[in-house]
Amino acid sequence: MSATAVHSLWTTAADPIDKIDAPNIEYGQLAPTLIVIGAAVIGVLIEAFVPRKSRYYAQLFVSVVALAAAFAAVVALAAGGYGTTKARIAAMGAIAVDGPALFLQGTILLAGLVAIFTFAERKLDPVAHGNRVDSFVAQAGAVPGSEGEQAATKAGFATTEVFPLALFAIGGMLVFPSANDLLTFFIALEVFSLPLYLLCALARRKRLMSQEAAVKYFLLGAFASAFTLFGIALIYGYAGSVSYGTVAKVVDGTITTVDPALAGTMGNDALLLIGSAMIVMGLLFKVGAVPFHMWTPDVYQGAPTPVTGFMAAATKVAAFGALLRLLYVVLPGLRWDWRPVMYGVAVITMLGGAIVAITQTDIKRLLAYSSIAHAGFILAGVIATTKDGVSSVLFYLGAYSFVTIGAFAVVTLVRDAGGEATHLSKWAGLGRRSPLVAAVFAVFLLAFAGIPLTSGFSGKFAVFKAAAEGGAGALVVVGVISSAIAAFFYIRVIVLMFFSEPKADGPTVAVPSPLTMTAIGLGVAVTLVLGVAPQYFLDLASQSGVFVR
Amino acid sequence: MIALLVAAPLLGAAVLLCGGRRLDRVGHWLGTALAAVSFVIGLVLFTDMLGKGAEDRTLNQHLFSWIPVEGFQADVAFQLDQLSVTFVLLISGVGTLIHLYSIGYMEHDERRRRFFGYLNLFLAAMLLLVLADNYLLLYVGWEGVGLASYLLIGFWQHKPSAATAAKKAFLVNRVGDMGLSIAIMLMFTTFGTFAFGDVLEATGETGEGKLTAIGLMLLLAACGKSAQVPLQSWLGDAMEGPTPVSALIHAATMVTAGVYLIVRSGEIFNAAPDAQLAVTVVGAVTLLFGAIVGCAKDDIKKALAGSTMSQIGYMILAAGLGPIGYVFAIMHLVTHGFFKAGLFLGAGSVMHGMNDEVDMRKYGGLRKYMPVTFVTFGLGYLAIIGFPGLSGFFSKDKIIEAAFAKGGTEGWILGSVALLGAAITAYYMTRVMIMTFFGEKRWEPDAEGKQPHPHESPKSMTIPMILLAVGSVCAGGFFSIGDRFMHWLEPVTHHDHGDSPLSAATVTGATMVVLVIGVTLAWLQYGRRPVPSVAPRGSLLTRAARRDLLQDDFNHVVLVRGGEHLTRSLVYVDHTLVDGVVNGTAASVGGLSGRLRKLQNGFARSYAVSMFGGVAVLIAATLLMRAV
Amino acid sequence: MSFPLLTATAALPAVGAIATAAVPAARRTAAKWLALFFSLATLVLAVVVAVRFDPDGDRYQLTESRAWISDFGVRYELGVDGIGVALIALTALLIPFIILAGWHDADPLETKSSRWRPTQGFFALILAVEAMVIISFEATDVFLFYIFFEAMLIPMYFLIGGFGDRAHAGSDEKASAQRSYAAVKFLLYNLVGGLIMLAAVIGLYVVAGNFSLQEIAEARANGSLDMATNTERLLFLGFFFAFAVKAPLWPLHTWLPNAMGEATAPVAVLITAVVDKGGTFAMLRFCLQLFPEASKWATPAILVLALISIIYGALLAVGQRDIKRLVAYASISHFGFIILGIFAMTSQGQSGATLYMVNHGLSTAALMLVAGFLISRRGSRLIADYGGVQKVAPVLAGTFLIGGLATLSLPGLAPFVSEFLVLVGTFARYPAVGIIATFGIVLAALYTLVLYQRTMTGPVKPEVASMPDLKVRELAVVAPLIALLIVLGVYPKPVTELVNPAVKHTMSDVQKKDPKPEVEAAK
Amino acid sequence: MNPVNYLYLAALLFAIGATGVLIRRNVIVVFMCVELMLNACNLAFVAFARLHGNLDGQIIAFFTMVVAAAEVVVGLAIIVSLFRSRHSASVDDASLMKL
Repeated sequence: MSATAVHSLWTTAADPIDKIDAPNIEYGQLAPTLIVIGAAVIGVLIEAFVPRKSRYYAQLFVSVVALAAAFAAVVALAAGGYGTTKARIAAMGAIAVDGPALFLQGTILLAGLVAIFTFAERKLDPVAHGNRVDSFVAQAGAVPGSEGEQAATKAGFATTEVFPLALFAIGGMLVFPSANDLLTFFIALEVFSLPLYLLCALARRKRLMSQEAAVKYFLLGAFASAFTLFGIALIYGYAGSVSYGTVAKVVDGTITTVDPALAGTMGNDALLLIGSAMIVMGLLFKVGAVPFHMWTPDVYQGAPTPVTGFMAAATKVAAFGALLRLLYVVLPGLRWDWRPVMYGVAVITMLGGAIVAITQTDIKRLLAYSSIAHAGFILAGVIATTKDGVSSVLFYLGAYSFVTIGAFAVVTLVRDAGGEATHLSKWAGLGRRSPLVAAVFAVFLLAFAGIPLTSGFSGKFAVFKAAAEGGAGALVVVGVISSAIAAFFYIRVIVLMFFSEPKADGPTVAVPSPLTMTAIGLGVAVTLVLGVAPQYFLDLASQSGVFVR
Repeated sequence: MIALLVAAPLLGAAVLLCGGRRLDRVGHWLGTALAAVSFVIGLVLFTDMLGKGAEDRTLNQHLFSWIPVEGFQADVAFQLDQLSVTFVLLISGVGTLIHLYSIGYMEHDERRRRFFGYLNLFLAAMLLLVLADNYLLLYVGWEGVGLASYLLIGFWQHKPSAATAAKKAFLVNRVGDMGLSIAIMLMFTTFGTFAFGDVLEATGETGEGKLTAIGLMLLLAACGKSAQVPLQSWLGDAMEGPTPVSALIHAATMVTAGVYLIVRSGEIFNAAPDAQLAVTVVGAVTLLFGAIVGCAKDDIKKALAGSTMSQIGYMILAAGLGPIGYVFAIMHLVTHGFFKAGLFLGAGSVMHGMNDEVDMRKYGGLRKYMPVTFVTFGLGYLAIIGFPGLSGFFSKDKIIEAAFAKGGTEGWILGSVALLGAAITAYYMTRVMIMTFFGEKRWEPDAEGKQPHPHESPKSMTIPMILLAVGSVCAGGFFSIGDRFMHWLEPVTHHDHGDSPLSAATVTGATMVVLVIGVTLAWLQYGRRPVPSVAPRGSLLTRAARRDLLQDDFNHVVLVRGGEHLTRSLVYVDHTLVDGVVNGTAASVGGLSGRLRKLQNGFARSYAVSMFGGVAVLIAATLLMRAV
Repeated sequence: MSFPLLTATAALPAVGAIATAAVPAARRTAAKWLALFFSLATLVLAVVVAVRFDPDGDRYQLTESRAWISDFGVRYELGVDGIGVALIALTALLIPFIILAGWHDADPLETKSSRWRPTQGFFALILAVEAMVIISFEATDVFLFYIFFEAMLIPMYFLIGGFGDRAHAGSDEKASAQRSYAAVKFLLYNLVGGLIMLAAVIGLYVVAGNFSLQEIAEARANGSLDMATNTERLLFLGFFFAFAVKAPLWPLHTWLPNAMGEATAPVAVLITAVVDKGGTFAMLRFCLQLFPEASKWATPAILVLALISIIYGALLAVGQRDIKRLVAYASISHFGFIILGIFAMTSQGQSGATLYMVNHGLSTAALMLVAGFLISRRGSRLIADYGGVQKVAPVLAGTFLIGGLATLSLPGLAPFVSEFLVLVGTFARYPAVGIIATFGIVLAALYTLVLYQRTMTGPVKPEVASMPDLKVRELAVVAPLIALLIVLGVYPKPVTELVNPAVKHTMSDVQKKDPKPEVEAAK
Repeated sequence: MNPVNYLYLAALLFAIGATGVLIRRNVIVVFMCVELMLNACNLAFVAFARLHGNLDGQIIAFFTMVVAAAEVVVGLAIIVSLFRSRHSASVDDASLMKL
């Protein structure tokens, strides 16, 4: 018996593996994400290898170039028709490249770019030991107020890791709204969440609050993720697949994946309903909808203000994008189930955010509640379940994110001895002391309030119109009522700034570098352009309103 | 030409009021001249008219379309007929005289220029009132004279009493104006027009109800302007104005506008007997009311104001009698214009000499010091009480006759009231005469301690008084002989002799008897005995009459107090209730906010609880949706 | 395409606002003259509009139409009818006077050099309001109208809250708190109204698919656009609510006394004489045209509210102790008349209402601006602080009196014509309503004369003894207004001719005919 | 054994984890409870994979583990820095920001 023969006694030859299908990755179509993630990796390498002195510039350079390049890639893809006629599903079904995805990616990238500018601002905080400092802690590991912290400050340390962290987060956000299966969806969620948790903890001033914000955000975020994941598991159980297309077909009843023998246990719609509720809950957590909003004010207040602005803008865009895709691509067959529920969520979110905001005394918390109310308005557009609904939400998100970043950028300018002066009483009479800054902030507030000729009005009109057309007229009425309530607190801030006498120990307004100025200027420009001549952008949003399936 | 009548004084008013101090020295002459211009134009038009046949004496002039709106046509157009030309002459004639008088009377007032401006404004408005060919334009004049009256009563604005009186006059008149505007609206909805000609021709085409309503509303207007009960209360207070104003506006012309309105709207009233009855009742009541008030007042001007009210009561009464009385109403109006203006100017002359003292109890024995005033005032006195041969005799007598001629119980009652009024008139006018010009001097120094030095007034004042006295004496006779006045007006107002149960001679006799009784009573009370310089307490009626028969008290309690309470409570309501609802909503949203805010307690675990609860609700709701 | 005259009329003050705002801090006077220049230039353009407008021509003239936001079905559509022309002319006319009257209202108290430029801001804001008001009078696109109807709140808000009477300026904390309360109240009331209207605007889009007034009205008329009864009513209520807040109609009026009381007199005039007209104008243009059936349905309720406004406003005016609040309540009463006229649905009523808008603007401007001059001299708004002013400042008192007489609608002055038309028009259809409204004229006399008596007559109070009479600038503000009041009182034909065809159109929109006089009807 | 029972177990574990998050005070324990929830999900995935007879669920489980690991890294970093500043591991102590 030959050795071979002996061998064959207890082994059998498998089919020879003559080929493994190499996954077909459309690098071109994924370029935006890849560029950003790649830059983030480079950022990590920079941290490791570039001397401390040059890191800031290197990181800033890499981040800006990467974001700009990614944005260019998005534009190129859109110009190439990937948003409309050539919309497709790439990366073996994991990523959708279509209108909403490109529109949102573009928005996220621009918002991210502007946010990076505010991250890099080093002219606001007073010079410490001869080093210009940004909003971030010198050394995250050092105990607040300890000698170690002072030493780190003295040594000119800087947490330049914020740039790669932000890039990772942006990378995750780019994937999130374009994820085409639940696994990618979940991974993207974590990829953008984890860096944000860290970013929250890195404030230079008021570090205890910053750390507290990070802990709260992290714990609650992880808690929500767990629910999302469990929901994914249930959907998987229901459909036997996590691919959006397949799940949608199963929900529709076009195909059946469940073994008939198991139909008693698995063909149960309860799995689907509970699972989708849990996934949606995770998304509602990210957008800050009532009753999953409670982290928002604390985290917005505690996080470094540039991070708050970034989170408030980009997270919301990404999360709403994912929500739209989930509801419009995966669960349209369930719309009679989820619409009433989302309706309710939208109502309490609009009202809750607006009502609680009235009694806020901290500008960042105020803006947090305002962002909750806005989440409610956007949900009104989501509920429309029409193509107009999609495009109105896209438009709203684009308009909103720039106003938000701009507003938070203005918040960073108003400072006193303890850093940013975020208590509202400190803002009294700001209009007299620095009319320009106050006027700019007033423009942002008016946009938040939805006053005509600002982007806020165009956006609000778009979503309400979509909602009304979608048959949610009552929601529109609730929407205008909560807008009225919301108007009250925006106006309160304006009154405070312009009609109150300045206090003697009031804050000073720092003169920012061109970076922040760009952020604010862009915010104002977008606010006014989208308010006065929104047609081009509405067209864009409306062309981008079709999902690929 | 007709427009010029109005334009001349209007120009005067504009120039004088806008001209500034430069015109201070010539302003009064300018004003007087323009008034005279009006009078001359009036005379020219009058003689013109005399030259025509009785039927085509009406002149029309259409100036321009005033408010052209779909389905609504209001024109600025004038109509000059016998009735209006009578008024034009009275207004511009007496007006010119009083302008003249005022030059002297207001000599020491630094705002004399303005006074003449207001007087000219008044003339313009009054002429517009009588010349308008439609009710809306009449309304403009109507309110215009109200404005002038307001300005002139309150001319001495630094006196709070004058300002209050002016305001009161305007307000009470506004109530009347409301009547006029409702009447015009009724005409518009009924006839589609409010031009005299069109409305008055069409009265036959609508029901009596509508016409009665229009009539009553016109009566309300007349009550306001002519100080008839129940809107009479402003006239007494209006005496706060300078005396020439009282003479011109509150005796001779403006207050008679109500009579003009009723006579002008004769066709409406003729077709609405109920409204007519109301007119006579108002006239009769006011006739007595004014007379009684006139008996009790010690203020010479207020006594005369009471008299004016009473005399206009006569006119209104006559106008209410319909075609029987229209002519006599207007005739009495004209003669009254002469003698009452004369009396007021006389009173003004007395005051002028007595340091502006108005209390008759502080006069006495003035006849020697002011002979011209005494004589002219005396002639006016004789005219008003109806001394035979003087103008009041003719005009008043005719009204009493006409009242009886009304026939039936009504006629008896109205006639008796008119007779009684004549007696009281004789009484109070004699009282005024005696207290002022006869008896002992009861002069007292004025507030600044200046002893009065009564003297005759300057020429500019006495000449108008003399001219008016001449009018008081002759006008009645001139009009009545051969029923001239009746024939003159008949084409406009028509005339009906009625059916008198008493002969004219009987009525005249009765009038003479009551006249003697009234004069005698007054002489017994004031001529025989010295007049106390402080008023005795008097009977209940006297005290009430001194207070205008308590009408002001009624107004004060019901309207002023009630109004104050109403506005005050409404201010409260506005603040607490209307505003409160909104503020309350805002506050409750704020409160809700405060409570919801507490949920945000800073503990991550409680946030997690809310999330957990949220997801539970979310799941439950999703499942529930499916179950439903 | 011909020269866009309407756009230019609205854009000129906007350009003026920007230019004025850009004047450096130290060149205050230059800013004032610049603002005055722009307001006068706008007046010239408005006159050109009025001249070019042909009363016998099309309903909407000088029209412009451009694509704007096609996604929302919105076009940039402008066009004026007679009513629009009249109100644009009023606005353009009043603004120079407002600027002139407020010449010193915004001079900074401290000469300290700062970047705070109140003067430039004040005049720029006034011009901004003018631009927005004019374009909202011109808009024939509902959305376009809405945008500016709402947006004008913001500059108004700053004008009310930012600039108080001289007497109260400076360190007086309480006054400043009251002022910002008034400003917030103004904004919130109007914003709530506007937001509710927004819901209706959206609803209209859902129903009609576009915002073009003409298209919708046409479609409604020829039956191609059918609204369910309830839908139409709800939409009407949404629109009407906003207009009723702005007009303001009882019980939504309480912001006006606060706003007018706290704002400087020129700004108060801007509110009541210009901005608020947007509300009544829009009732006439949008409520009646878009929702004729619902308008008729709501008429009884609206008439009652208007009546309450008339009487209630007048009674409250009587009870006021503050001159400016008094004028504010008087305005509420007058707006009651305007609304009454609009919803009486007769030619006379609607012509009267339109005339009323113009005349009320003039009369209130005259009264309020003189009141402002008075207040700036004594530094108090309380009636009780005055007395005997007539003696020391006769011209001021005289002009004040004429303003007051115009307010009480004395015949011969412009407001009489309009008030009488409104009354007649109302009476023709609803006699009882007309009669009750007539009580308003008595009350108007009461509050005006009480005000005049208490402030101007009586013994001279020591505090006013040295009060100077009107200055040339102030006289230049008041005299033309008074002249206009008289001219339009005697010869309102130019305005009525402008308005008549527009009213005819509106009447046919609501398919109402004037009630025939009884005599004619009988035939 | 019926694979469905694994699902029940997964649900039970998930519930235990969630309850732990809600009632435990120590940050580390809370965090461990979250991990427990994630693992419950993993169990569910695997059980479903078995039921469906495809591998997707199992693959997802691997991914989840990686994510959980990453979460641990980030979470512990944050928790440790918080602990060092406050010398307390109670979640409730971190409540500076409220209302």
